[in-house]
Amino acid sequence: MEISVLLFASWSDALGPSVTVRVPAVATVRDVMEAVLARAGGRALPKPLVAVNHRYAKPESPVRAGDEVALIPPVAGG
Amino acid sequence: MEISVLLFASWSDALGPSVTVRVPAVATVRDVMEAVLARAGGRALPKPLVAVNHRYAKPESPVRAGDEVALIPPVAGG
Amino acid sequence: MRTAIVDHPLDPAALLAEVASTESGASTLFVGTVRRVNEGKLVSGIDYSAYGPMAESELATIANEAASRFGTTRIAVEHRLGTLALGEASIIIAVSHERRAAAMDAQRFLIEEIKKRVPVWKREHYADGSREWVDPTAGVVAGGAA
Amino acid sequence: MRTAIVDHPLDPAALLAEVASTESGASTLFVGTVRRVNEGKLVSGIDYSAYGPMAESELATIANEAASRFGTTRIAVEHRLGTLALGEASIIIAVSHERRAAAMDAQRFLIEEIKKRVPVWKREHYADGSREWVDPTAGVVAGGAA
Repeated sequence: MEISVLLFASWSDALGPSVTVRVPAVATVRDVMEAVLARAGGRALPKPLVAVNHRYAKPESPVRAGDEVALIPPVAGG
Repeated sequence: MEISVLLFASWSDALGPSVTVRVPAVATVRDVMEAVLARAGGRALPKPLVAVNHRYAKPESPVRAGDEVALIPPVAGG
Repeated sequence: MRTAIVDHPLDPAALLAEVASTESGASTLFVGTVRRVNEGKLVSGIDYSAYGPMAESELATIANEAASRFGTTRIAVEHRLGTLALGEASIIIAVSHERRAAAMDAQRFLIEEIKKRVPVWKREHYADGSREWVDPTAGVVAGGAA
Repeated sequence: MRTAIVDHPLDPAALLAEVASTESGASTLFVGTVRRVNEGKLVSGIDYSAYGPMAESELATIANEAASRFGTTRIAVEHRLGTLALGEASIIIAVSHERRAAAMDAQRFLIEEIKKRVPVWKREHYADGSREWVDPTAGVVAGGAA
């Protein structure tokens, strides 16, 4: 299936505000992350976390068609 | 010598804003405190500290003629 | 750095502005207010009184201690005296610092030391018409009576 | 209780008033501001951006955690986005509580959790014209690159 992944900060600068990646029909956060990392090529970008439907998700969490997936680079709010 | 001692809060309510007590010419904070306590008689008043010239003083600190002496009941500012 | 014992209503925004600086990453404000219920009793107001000259010098001493301990002179403290209604502010402490942790540490140090050391007293007025001097040591120190 | 991501200048006095209550003995305000110097570099301003919907939900979650952990719902938090000049406030946290210790504990919990979890990013503009995304984990985590 295809998953659109939202990108922010330095990731957005490098790859645009989102990328669409292809992952197996039964996929995890780790699968999505690896597919996005492949797009980053050799660029030095800070290690991100992943959010699914606005919540931080573990690498082994499932990703389903229609989920809102986002890469969260190190946050610096406050 | 005579020492005038400033009183506050419940002590002031009980004995007025100041009392003058007689202590030996070479006197300590403890001497002054005891003289004031004698004035309080049997009244239940909260245990005070003593300040000499606007600083908290130990029982063994000297008190000299002209010092500004005050009884400081438990403080409750803030 | 400024500390004062005053007899007018306190202005939190003014104190915050007073300590602000482009060198600071964080500012904190502590506001102590008159609470409706204390120790289970309904409070209708509080009279604050002080041993004025000593209260001023002790406040200044505590602010100096905070400055050297936490590394900022951007400190402003005002303690109000007189009769305060419910919800009114009796003290405002403003601290500004490059680093947030130090700003918060200084805030806590200041209020705790002020509560312990500054010769200010409060007499609570209760809804039933009675009044009482507040003694934070009552029930803590055995045989507190003179 | 109210948390918001906003794009207008913040008003500390308004947030303080919002949490005030005659049930409270203490209110605290935390204000995060744009600092002139960061890591030795001269800053001229900061762009704040966010993953909006998640930032809002994460802020609300943290405020709920603070409420149940410290026992007060009198919490207001605003985080500002956009381009901020030196000295401008990026975040204000207001907490009011019966007890001062809990008000201060809640303040610290809120800012520390927000810094760790809310998806907001800042790009600092430096006096030399350069810009950089701030990465608080840089130099902490080995091999941080993707």
